[in-house]
Amino acid sequence: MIDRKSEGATRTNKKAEIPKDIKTQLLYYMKLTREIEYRIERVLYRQGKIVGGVYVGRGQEAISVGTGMLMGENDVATPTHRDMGIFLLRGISPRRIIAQYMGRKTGVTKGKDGNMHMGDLKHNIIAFVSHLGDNVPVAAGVALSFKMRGEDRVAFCYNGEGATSRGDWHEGVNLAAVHKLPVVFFINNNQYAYSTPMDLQMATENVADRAPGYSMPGDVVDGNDVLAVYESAKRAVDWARSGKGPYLVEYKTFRMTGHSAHDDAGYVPKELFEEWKKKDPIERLVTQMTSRNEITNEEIERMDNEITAVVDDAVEWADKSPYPDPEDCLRDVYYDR
Amino acid sequence: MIDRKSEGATRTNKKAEIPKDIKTQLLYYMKLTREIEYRIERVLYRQGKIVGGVYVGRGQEAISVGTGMLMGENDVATPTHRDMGIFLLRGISPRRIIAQYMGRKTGVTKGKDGNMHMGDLKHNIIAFVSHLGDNVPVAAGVALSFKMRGEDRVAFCYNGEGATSRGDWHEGVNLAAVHKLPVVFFINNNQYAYSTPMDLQMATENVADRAPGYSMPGDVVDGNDVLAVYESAKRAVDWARSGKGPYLVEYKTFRMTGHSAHDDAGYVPKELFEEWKKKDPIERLVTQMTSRNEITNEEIERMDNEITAVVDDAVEWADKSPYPDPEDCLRDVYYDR
Amino acid sequence: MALTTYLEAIRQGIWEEMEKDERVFILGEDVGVYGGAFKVTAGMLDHFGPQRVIDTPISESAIVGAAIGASYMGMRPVAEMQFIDFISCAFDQITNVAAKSRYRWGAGVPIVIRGPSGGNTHGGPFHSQNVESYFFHTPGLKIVQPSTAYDAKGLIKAAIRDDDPVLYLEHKYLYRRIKEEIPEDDYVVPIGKATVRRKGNDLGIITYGAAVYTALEAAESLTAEGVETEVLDIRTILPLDEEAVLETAKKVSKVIVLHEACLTGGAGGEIVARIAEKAFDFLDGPVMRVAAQDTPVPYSPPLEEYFLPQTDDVLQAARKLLAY
Amino acid sequence: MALTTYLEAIRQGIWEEMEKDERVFILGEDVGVYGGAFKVTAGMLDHFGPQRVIDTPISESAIVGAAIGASYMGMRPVAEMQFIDFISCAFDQITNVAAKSRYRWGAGVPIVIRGPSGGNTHGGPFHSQNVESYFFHTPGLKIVQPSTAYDAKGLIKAAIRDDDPVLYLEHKYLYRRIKEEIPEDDYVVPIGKATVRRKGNDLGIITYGAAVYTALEAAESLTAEGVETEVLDIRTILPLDEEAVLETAKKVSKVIVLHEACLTGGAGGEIVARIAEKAFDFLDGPVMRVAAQDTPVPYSPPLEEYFLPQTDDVLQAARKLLAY
Ligand SMILES: Cc1ncc(C[n+]2csc(CCOP(=O)(O)OP(=O)(O)O)c2C)c(N)n1
Ligand SMILES: Cc1ncc(C[n+]2csc(CCOP(=O)(O)OP(=O)(O)O)c2C)c(N)n1
Ligand SMILES: [Mg+2]
Ligand SMILES: [Mg+2]
Repeated sequence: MIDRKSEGATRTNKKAEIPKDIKTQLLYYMKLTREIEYRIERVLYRQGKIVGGVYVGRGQEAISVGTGMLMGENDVATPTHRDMGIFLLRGISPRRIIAQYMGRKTGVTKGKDGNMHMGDLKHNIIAFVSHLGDNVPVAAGVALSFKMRGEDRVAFCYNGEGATSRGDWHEGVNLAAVHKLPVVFFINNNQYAYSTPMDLQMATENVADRAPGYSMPGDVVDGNDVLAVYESAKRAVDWARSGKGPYLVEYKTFRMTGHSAHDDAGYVPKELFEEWKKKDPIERLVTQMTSRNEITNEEIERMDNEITAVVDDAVEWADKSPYPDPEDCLRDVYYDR
Repeated sequence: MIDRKSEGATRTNKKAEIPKDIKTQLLYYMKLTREIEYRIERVLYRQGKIVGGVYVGRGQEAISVGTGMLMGENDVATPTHRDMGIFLLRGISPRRIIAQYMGRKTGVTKGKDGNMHMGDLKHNIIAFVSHLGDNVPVAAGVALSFKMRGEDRVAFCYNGEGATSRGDWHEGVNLAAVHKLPVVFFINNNQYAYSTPMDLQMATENVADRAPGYSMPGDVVDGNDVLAVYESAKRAVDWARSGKGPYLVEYKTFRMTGHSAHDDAGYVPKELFEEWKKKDPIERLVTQMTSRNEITNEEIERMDNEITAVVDDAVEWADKSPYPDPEDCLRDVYYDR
Repeated sequence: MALTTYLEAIRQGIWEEMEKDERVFILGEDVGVYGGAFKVTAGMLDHFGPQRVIDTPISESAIVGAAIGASYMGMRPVAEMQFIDFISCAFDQITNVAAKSRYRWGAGVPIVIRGPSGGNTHGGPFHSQNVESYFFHTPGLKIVQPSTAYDAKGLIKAAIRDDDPVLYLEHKYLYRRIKEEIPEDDYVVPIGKATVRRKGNDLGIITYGAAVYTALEAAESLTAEGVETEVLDIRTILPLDEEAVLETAKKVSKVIVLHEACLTGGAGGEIVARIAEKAFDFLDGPVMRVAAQDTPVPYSPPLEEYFLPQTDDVLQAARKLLAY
Repeated sequence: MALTTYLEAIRQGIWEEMEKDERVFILGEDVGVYGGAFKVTAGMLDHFGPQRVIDTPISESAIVGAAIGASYMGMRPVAEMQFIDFISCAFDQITNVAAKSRYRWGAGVPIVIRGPSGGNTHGGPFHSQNVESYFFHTPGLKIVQPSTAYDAKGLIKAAIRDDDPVLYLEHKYLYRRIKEEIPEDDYVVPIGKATVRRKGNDLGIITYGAAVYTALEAAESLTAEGVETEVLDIRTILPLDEEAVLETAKKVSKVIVLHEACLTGGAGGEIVARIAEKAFDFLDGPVMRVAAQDTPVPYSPPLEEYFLPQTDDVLQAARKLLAY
């Protein structure tokens, strides 16, 4: 579970170089992510206020937040179902997000789609479709347009390890590799795909072991260490931005919940939860920052309170928001119809 | 263009061990393959007697013949469009093959399908579908049934390098790797997929570079040296047969024609044809065998004459064969209908 | 006798066939330890072992392709799509490899592909689809969709024993809502045979799947108006039981075709076309269709309700038709 | 003015749009150096360069997926399927990603997917298909199939300018067989509009693609019997020009729906259903369908001939209908 392979692996010393304000932001967004997902999964869902299923990234917040922090204004993300941090970092408001989960007209997709299936081109986020792996050729196409137009932009493509078994994953990665497209493939390897463990998903130990098959660098990084995530993402994004082609970074992590809100994860050995609880990415950053006097307990408390307030407000706002009008069903099938 | 990687690479010394009668058979089937394809592409097609398109494996005969010789009675092949040798080795008669190309009722598929789209479960050959890569999950399923039933059988799965870009290729190989299925993936890398050269097809130098991404051995072998093909295939088939899982062997070769009979391959640099002509697999085996006194010119002549006779007979027989009855169109959509 | 749910009926059917025939096996995502996303294969891994209950990678195309390959070798695979929506990823293997195989070269493909389909559960655009119409144009394929627990069991058994590829479409809204007594002994419901769920002479509703209940509800409420409605559950969508369709049409002379899939390009068009051509002389009014809106399946409850064909929509069409 | 082939008309249309709009680009297998398997993109690599004429790996799903991604970023990709049959490999990206995108989250997908379709060239089961019916059940998608060189050019231009995903189905049998004078200046043929190819009052044939010629031939031969046949070329299969369909149906009262795709689940069922419901009072006989057999496309000439709907089949249906 440490950095490995290719350029700059095990540059743990570099962590010291991440400025304090970046760390503070990382902490803030990880906490905000956790709180929003907590509210959705453990409060609103249980109150019956969420429409449909719920998937969260508890314990994996370092990945979407640590990588998403690297997104420049014009970079584009294709997040998947455990990447709440991306939406928050890209400025999608908690209000619209909660409304999305509640199926309201004010949600990101106006009630047309639900939960993580949200996207907004104004925020450079492409909406996830359920079909895993489908976002890989799409991200390649996004990057293709950047390359064609000579733009200084990178596509951030997210997937779980299970999604890499899809044919579309292979086709999309290969296309990106052949045309040296500016896209980074971020893999959250939380070791399970629903109930399916790694060894029933692939024959290799790491997803990154596939990278050489596309002449592409592939790093394996501790996904519960947000600073390592940040640094590795920077390395990968710089590579892609400089025209060298795609890059794959695999983050080892663990899904600290069931697959979705209705799954008790009975198939996961209890010890694994205990083991990974100790590696909680938020706790780790807090410990590191406090031990370096980069943040005080007071500041943390203030942060927590702010987040609670933001999420309270979002829930309240969303709960008051109207549902779409039934006839909205017919809108937007085609342009201008 | 020499053996590389993994166990047993560069065992050229071993070639001496291939018995003379095997070599003679290899020569015979390569010559038969070439003659049948010559007749189809250069004679019958030009006479307008072939229905539809024609794809041949001229210059690549060593691959289907050298690997196909390793098929045991109960092994099963999923050949692709340049693997005529497999059909001949498996005992599909030249008569039925020519009739197939002529769209006759006596053809392997009774006129329902054409050219290389022939298969016959009695001969353990699964018919190719045009859609490249589709045969990979199918071959994995064949091997899965062998494993489930504890049978000593291996699936021989054939594809060109271009087909490996398909999602189904990835899905099928991955499934085989995860379940350690007895299947060998033989790749004819003739450096072009229609007009598309290797560097627009994949970012790696070899298809075999992808094998480690599935924890599977991957060899690169001179595909124009039938003895090297035979030996490498034996290594791979033994591996799969012994329960160690899938194996990939990539044969470097060259398509000594256009993609199909109507393509003049104007996009291929002329020098390449000249270069590869020198590596002709049939000439090479003849030279080797004659220099070792394993075959005489007389024997070769006799072989050639026999082949001419066999193919003459096949053409004549096929040409006299009836077309299917129009109403046969309605047969065999469902069982017993 | 105890009541058996629609879901349990499917499970029983598969289980019994696996007991009886060792060529039958299961493959799919999370069908093993987890017993499938909806628990249709619960307990099977323990009972039949990992050789016959195979958890696969997330590879729908390879799931179907591998099922085809195994079937060539004499096996009878039952492949699960975790949600039937994901069958789109296996579209090529199904329509090109499986469906055409017997025709092209005489090699039958006795596989079953099954999975939870249908809406009304707020699953949104990717967890609510009815996919039968996407596969309906595929000679060589069979498509069934049971509406009752009895049929669910009888049809899954028939599908497993069938020598051709069968899409078995379960409606997830019915999984636990439908319960009935079903025989304990072995039986099959023949593929290709429709059944009359309710007899009537004034009006006919031809339908299948969960929409059968919408039709029955409409029929019930029409009784109050003195209208006797026949409800024909076609059960098998491909090959269509044209005889039964025409029989109902000729008898009632006024027909509504109802399905949960969206209107345009739905299987309903084919049913109407058969009636319009072959029972034309018997018709006392236009053949009407009631179906979902021509949009993707929306997520939010008011939208989904508007999207799906409701009993009121059927009643409205019925009244229009009856007034004819 | 010189005669322009159907194929050349498509090529001109793409070429002109690429000249006019730098957002337009081409991707597909062998579209570059080779100019496409049928030479539809011949010369484009030289003229527009490898940045805008992109040879891809054999990855239909990625071709479409990448087109979608680029379109999100403001581009207007034209993706080629080498044979339209291979579109099955991209079925998921088309139906789930492209078609639902605007509806789900407001992001339009202005892409064109085009390729050679249709039979009558002894291409066998995988090089002869008509795939429109597989995609016809997909709200959000548009499907066009030109029958003339004029329409081929006008529709490809309209497709490229359209803000939604368009399947543009070329009939390869027409590529070099159809030639006509077409305007040199810029024009579009609007998507969604049918056109009457021949006027008549006694009988109507509603059709599209290569079957238009079968219909015209039948119509011609019916003249000898004093029957004036209207031939409606619907051109756009989705969204259907219902108005034009009903207009013809109401006018002639006797309608045949004809297509080259096989019968069951074909687009014809939908057309019949619309007529049967909305023009019922005007019909003087059943709406009949003539289509290919319900089998895969067979290879051998006598089989393929039997498989495809022939002029005689149309005449037979016409006589039956006229006798009504
Ligand atoms: C093509 C497809 N098949 C199946 C599913 C159902 N499904 C949803 S999430 C999931 C597991 C995903 O695992 P992974 O990619 O590792 O992501 P994780 O949930 O672990 O983050 C599955 C099988 C799907 N969404 N898409
Ligand atoms: C899915 C799919 N896409 C496109 C084609 C059209 N096609 C037929 S052969 C071919 C090139 C195949 O190249 P390769 O796999 O390298 O085999 P080779 O012909 O060189 O032996 C293409 C693109 C196809 N058959 N299937
Ligand atoms: Mg996972
Ligand atoms: Mg090749």
